Amino acid sequence: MPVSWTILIVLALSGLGYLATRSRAVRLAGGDIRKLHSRPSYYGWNAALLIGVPALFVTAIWRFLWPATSPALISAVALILAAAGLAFALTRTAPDFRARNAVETTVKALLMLCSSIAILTTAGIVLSMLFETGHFFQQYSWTEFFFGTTWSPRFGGGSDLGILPLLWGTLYISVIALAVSVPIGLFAAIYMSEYASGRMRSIAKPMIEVLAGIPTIVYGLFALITVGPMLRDWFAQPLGLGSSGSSVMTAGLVMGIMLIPFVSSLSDDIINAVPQSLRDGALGLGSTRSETIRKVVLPAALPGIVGAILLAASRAIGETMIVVMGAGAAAQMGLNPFEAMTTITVKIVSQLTGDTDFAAPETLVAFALGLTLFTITLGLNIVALYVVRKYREQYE
Amino acid sequence: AAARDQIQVSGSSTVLPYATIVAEAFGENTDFPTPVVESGGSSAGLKKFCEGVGENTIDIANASRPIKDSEKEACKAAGVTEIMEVRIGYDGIVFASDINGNDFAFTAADWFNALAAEVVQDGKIVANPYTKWSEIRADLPDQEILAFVPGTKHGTREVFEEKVIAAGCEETGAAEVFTAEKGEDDGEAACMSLRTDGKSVDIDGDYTETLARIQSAPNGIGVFGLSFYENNTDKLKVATIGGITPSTETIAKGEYPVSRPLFFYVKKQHIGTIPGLKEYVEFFVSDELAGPEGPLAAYGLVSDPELAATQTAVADEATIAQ
Amino acid sequence: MNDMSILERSVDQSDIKITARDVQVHYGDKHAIKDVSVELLDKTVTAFIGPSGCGKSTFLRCLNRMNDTIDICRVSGRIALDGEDIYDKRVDPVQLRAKVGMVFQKPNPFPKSIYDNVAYGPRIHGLARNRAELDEIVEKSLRGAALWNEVKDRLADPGTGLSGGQQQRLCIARAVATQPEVLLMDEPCSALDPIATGQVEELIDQLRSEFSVVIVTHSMQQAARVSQKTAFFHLGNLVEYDDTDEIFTNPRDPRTESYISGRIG
Amino acid sequence: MNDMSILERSVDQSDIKITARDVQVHYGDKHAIKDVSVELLDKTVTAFIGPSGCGKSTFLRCLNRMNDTIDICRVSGRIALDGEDIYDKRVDPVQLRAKVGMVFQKPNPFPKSIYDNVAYGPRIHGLARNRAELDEIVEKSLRGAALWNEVKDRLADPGTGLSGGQQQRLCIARAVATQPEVLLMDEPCSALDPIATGQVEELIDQLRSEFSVVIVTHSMQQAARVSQKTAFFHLGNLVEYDDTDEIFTNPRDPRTESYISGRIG
Amino acid sequence: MTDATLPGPAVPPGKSSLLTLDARTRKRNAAEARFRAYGLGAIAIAVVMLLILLFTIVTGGIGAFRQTYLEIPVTLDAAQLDKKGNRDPEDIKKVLTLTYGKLLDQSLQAVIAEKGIVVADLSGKDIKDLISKEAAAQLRARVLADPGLIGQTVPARVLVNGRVDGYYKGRVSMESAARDANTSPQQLQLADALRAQGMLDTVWNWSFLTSPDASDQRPEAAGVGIAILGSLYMMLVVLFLSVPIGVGASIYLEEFAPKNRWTDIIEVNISNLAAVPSIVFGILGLAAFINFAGLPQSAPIVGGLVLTLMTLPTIIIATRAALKAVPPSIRDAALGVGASRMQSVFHHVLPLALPGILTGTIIGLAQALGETAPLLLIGMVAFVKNFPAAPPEGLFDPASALPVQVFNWTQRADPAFIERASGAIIVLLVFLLCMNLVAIFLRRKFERRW
Ligand SMILES: Nc1ncnc2c1ncn2[C@@H]1O[C@H](COP(=O)(O)OP(=O)(O)OP(=O)(O)O)[C@@H](O)[C@H]1O
Ligand SMILES: Nc1ncnc2c1ncn2[C@@H]1O[C@H](COP(=O)(O)OP(=O)(O)OP(=O)(O)O)[C@@H](O)[C@H]1O
Ligand SMILES: [Mg+2]
Ligand SMILES: [Mg+2]
Repeated sequence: MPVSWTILIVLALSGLGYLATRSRAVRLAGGDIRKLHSRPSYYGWNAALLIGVPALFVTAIWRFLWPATSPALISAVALILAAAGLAFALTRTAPDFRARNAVETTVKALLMLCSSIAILTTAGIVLSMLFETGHFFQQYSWTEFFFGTTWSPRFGGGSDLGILPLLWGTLYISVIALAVSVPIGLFAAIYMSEYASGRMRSIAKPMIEVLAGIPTIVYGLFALITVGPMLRDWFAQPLGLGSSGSSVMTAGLVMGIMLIPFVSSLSDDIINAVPQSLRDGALGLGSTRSETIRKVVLPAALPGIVGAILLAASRAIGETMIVVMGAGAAAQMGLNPFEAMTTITVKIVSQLTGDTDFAAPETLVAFALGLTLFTITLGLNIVALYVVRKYREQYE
Repeated sequence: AAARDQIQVSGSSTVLPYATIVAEAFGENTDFPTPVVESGGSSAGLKKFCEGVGENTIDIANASRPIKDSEKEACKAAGVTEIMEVRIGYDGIVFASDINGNDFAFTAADWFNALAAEVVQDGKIVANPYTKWSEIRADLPDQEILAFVPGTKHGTREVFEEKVIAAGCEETGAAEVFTAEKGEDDGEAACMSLRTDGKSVDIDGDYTETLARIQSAPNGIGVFGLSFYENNTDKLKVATIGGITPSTETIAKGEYPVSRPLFFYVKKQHIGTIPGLKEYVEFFVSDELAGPEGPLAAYGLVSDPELAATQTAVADEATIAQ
Repeated sequence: MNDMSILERSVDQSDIKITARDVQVHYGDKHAIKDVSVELLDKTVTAFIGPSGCGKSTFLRCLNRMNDTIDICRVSGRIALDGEDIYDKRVDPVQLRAKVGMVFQKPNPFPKSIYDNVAYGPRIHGLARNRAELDEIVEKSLRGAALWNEVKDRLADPGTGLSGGQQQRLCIARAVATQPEVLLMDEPCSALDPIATGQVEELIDQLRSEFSVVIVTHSMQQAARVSQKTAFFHLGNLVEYDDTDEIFTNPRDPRTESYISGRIG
Repeated sequence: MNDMSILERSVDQSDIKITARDVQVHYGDKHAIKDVSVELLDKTVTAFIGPSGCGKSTFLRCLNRMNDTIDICRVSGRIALDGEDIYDKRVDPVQLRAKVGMVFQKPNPFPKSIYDNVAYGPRIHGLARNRAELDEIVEKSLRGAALWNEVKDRLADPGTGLSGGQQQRLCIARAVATQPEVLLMDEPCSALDPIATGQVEELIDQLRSEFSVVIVTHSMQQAARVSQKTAFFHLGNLVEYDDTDEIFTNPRDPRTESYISGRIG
Repeated sequence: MTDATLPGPAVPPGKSSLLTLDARTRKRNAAEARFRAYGLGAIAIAVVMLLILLFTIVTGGIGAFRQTYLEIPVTLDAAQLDKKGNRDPEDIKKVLTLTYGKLLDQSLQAVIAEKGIVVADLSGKDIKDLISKEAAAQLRARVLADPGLIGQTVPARVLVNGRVDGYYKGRVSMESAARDANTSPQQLQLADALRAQGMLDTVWNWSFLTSPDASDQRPEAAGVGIAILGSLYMMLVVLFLSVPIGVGASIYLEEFAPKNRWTDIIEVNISNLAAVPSIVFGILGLAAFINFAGLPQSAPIVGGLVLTLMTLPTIIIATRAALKAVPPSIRDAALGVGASRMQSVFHHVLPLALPGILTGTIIGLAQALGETAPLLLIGMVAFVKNFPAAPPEGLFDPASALPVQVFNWTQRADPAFIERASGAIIVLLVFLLCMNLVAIFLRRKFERRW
């Protein structure tokens, strides 16, 4: 893989460039760095960036857009660019050169590039699904898709592919999962950041984070083997709510457990960052700790907490394994939480990994489901953004 | 990128175990690297297969059903013009319940009556009223009806619907009533629509999930692949259909009705480019592996009575019409 | 030291609001308050003076146990409010702080509206039966802190968007609104112009008729104007505690004298 | 208004460090600075006085573009440093702020060690060639801010663990250490005792020999003691700007007179 | 003109003792105690759940770390292995594992005869199947590496069949064996007899960590070696891409971007990306990296890139929240001494936001490490036998990953794979813990209040 070696060489070169320009700058200033416009390391960084950024950028773009090009050519061009960058950086190194500004402009551009990756990803996702979604709607009526209340794909065609039962299942399961994870996560975060000793916090926090790292298949099996039968035997059957081993409740509860660290760890950091002076202010007025937390600390930490909850909600919407094993695969719309239901995400996965004809609506519906889900969550996120804006309390 | 030197296989998870057994043996007994065998479903496998020709496309797609015409067209459009179809054998589909439970001897009609959304009683179409097996037929055990059937993503579901439910529909005479009442198309659909009151549970996962569900609900009856059952005879008790116990022999003889053929598709254009491709295909269908005494049969594959024809076709690199 | 001599002076017991005896405060290794004993009188304004860093704020924070919130801070000795040890296990610091209010040295308005800032205390202590009463408390407190005229049209704006001096007055209003028995004010007028200072001093004078007030100040003039008693701290020691007049006209300790005449810092 | 009259008085052009012309500042709807024009001289201490909330801090923050950081704040008009418009597109606010340093009204030490707090400016501006030089700058700055004796043994302790007045002096030391050409100080002595105040005033006086200093203060005495020029703000207007002596002995505007004699707030 | 009047008390502050709580305080204290109890309860629930899950994982998976081996002398019959007798490696290669299997079978029968082991109703199949099919492959590889062994009788340590292995781990019993088509009580008795002879033993199983996956017929030989490497490679890619990119994007959005509609769009976009089901990232990866950019199938580099895109939103959301939480006065302080915004961010804000960033990283990487669905579409949910090379080349070789191995194994028919899957989960968690340890340590170091 010569390209990867090229990358390593370019990185080494920019390291060398850093050292060379840095010492050159010091030398030019006659050893008195106060004569320089910027700190010597900025001259070094300037060189490092000039060498590394164009070369790596060109390599990456070229490799990505025209994969067939001979790697040797790419490497050659990259090395030439790197050398040119080094030469340019050396000539530009002079005491009155605004190295810091140059570096900061480049870094800012890089940071901007980083944030544009999110946009590119979105564009990529939409593009990679739009085409197939179009195919789907050529073969299947959009009214039946969006307003149909039956989901039953068949191999031979003639399937009912209404999204509503899936949407309902998605909402139902996510709401239960959040109803479990948000209170538990938030209270855990509050306890860790406001009440617990440093020792307890330093143990409890990483421990709870392990919950986020347990593969979802374990949760799925837990739901299937332990929680499902337990709910069935202890709640559903005694209450006369059916005898399904898999249910919305099972999946929601188990998923809720998985999501606890998403809420607790992120919120804990944010709550911890609220300045102590605000707590002092409230305590000084004679409020209890819990009043301080509820009335002062939490509102001040609200944007971060909402972010954490949104993240948890996002995971809930995107989860597959737990739903498959916990909630079953039956697409239906009902209110009984002890009945089996399923979610959009599960059906995306199962239609994509099933045995149906890949050009048939039964498979293509996965793309339409994906795009619809994407649009719905987009709407929810916009609402969330405005809500946070409205209630945000900026301290200091 | 350096030239790819290992074979890439993708597709059906039903074929996967056989493909891995062959790939492993192929890697051990030849100088070629062991092929990489992905799972992901027949659909995704064929889709990748039809993505085009070249090093970064796969060489073989496993499928638990024959390739469809629309897929062939897509293949052709992408330049995959020469496809070899290889049938490796049959997958038997069995009904099994908890080892400690009752014994079952089913007929297709029983299954139709147990799981159809609507059945015919006294010449009238009624919503399925049965809650116990014994209500359907007195010599079935007095046990709640609860069936774990493959979800609609599985190819097995299609076979189950066609060879069990639809056959049962005919057998009970319900098909006639349906077509008479609802017309040709809807009648056929009514034959195959399953009840949604929780007696019939779709399983989108795999057979291990079905097994786990049976273990947590011991009066359930699950639909399994023969090979899965054969590996779990200590936990499962298999039911007969029409008096026939499923086994590789009864299926191969055609006595046991519920089975389906398994295939893989080879991109002929890659033979010669990807080292070992042809050798792998030949190795796969050789008698030592795919024959009735081979490891595949030992694992549960119903070997193809017409294996010899397949071997010739492979040797000739015969392609299918597109 | 002659600290003990202060205590030897007999005071009418019923008038004593807070008694501190042998109070020591450590921040980790740093010994910030050294063996301070003092008796603060009811219905009296006491001024704490002393050079920056001598421990005034620290001692003040001991009086309503605000030091509990600093991990590394350890307090020993005995402090009693109305004769009851406030560091007793049974004492609820919340109830204590409701009685002993505090205005902090750095203004720390909540990131809420100006109204909510002031209404916070009355709300949690249930001092108002209805919205009208609450409005009244808020207005009175803001008037008392000489802020009403400036903010009456923007009560819904965030308290953090006020100027430094306004924030300081907001914090005073917030503390006054909870109607504590003792009000601890840590340099309440440091960011105020002379006029606002005058108004706040007037407020303090009014408060004195019912409550006791402790005020930390760097301004001798202010101490002389508002307080009846003055305590002079130096390097963590309480050097002298006496009637304000006495301290300013006739200090007993040479250090006090140097400080008020502007010679030691 | 008679603001223009101030500008009519001829000043030696070479002495002017900062010129502000028709500066307006809005916080959202709030009009905080109204049409202020002023010329601040080099090697001079200028005092800004005025009642709390009149816009002193706001105007001060315009002079080194610290208002850029407040989203809702809009500045218009022209402010020039050495004749160059500081709001020009080409001006790098960083370089500007390196030249025009600032001590904020609320002390805001970094949550780092005391040493690092002071060394931060010199480090980023490359003012020291080596550790010894840096140590020297730190010591000198802390001495200048009258803090050295109190912290010399605990330079590695966090700056946030200091008392209010110590934090204030730390921020002064931090600003001084960067050796700016203009130093803007927003109530630098509000939390300081008279002695420390005196030492800081001494520092200001020393700084004046090379730089220009703008100081916001509520203490008329302080303004009179340290400044050569005084500007009086009221409700967002610059009411009067003149020699300090002139302002205090012979104010032209009745509002100025009322304020310095303690009648309006 | 003064408006300073004292607020008249609505409730007169009657002098009450500090030691007795008034009714209102009691009520508030009760609320406080409840609140606190909720917090403690929440932590307790989370920890108990964790312990339950860990307990099930460990009890289910610990068996994977032990394995039963049989030690027997094997006669490498030259007549069968080298028919031509010329020791030509090419000819020896023609002998397939089948033949080696027979050799092993014969050797075992010889041993049984020699030791005089008698088990009633013992069938030839029971003997033949006692030894894992993997053994033949290993023996063949050994002979090919050293053809000189042909004709000798060499001691060999071979794996036994998964059921027999399960028998010694409690998974298989005599009763279940009686019903089991793949083993029999006789086979187990034979194993017991061999064990009594000291030839068969269950020992610590290193090869679980070092060997590649095995096919469905050889659960006893399956290992997570390639999966560990694949996960490691992918995590390297994710770590080196998602953390810098995520932090960079957050810094730009939070500190530099003008607050306008465009940044709002980006912001909403990012939180929306977090809600995209992971398999959709697989769709994207397949389209962008494999079909468009022509990167190879099943390669950790593609997996890493896809997981990077998937992890980014988590890291960005956490980082932004952490940056937002740093009080503006700290930025002001830095700007006031002439630091540039970049400097104020990198010198002051970022270190203070580090705990939050690390939390985002921990959670994001945990998610990435355990994710299977996107890998399905880019060919990493695969059976891979050949180890990938060292990076950077190895990044482009086919590999699997730990969660993939878990996913695959839980789908297999042979119950022995369930135990392996739990074992793989243990490995995965240990892997996660190692990865997080650094982050957790750093986070503790940088945590402070202000
Ligand atoms: N961030 C802000 N948002 C909205 N209004 C503000 C903000 N900062 C200041 N103001 C308002 O602008 C006016 C001028 O404030 P400024 O801080 O300049 O006053 P000041 O003269 O410094 O007062 P002080 O002596 O109390 O510090 C005040 O009325 C204040 O409420
Ligand atoms: N949180 C803390 N950690 C460590 N030391 C502290 C802390 N707070 C205060 N100190 C130290 O304790 C001593 C007394 O501080 P204190 O705040 O009581 O002074 P002060 O008299 O209020 O001074 P000022 O007038 O400057 O506010 C000082 O030397 C200070 O540095
Ligand atoms: Mg203080
Ligand atoms: Mg101000």
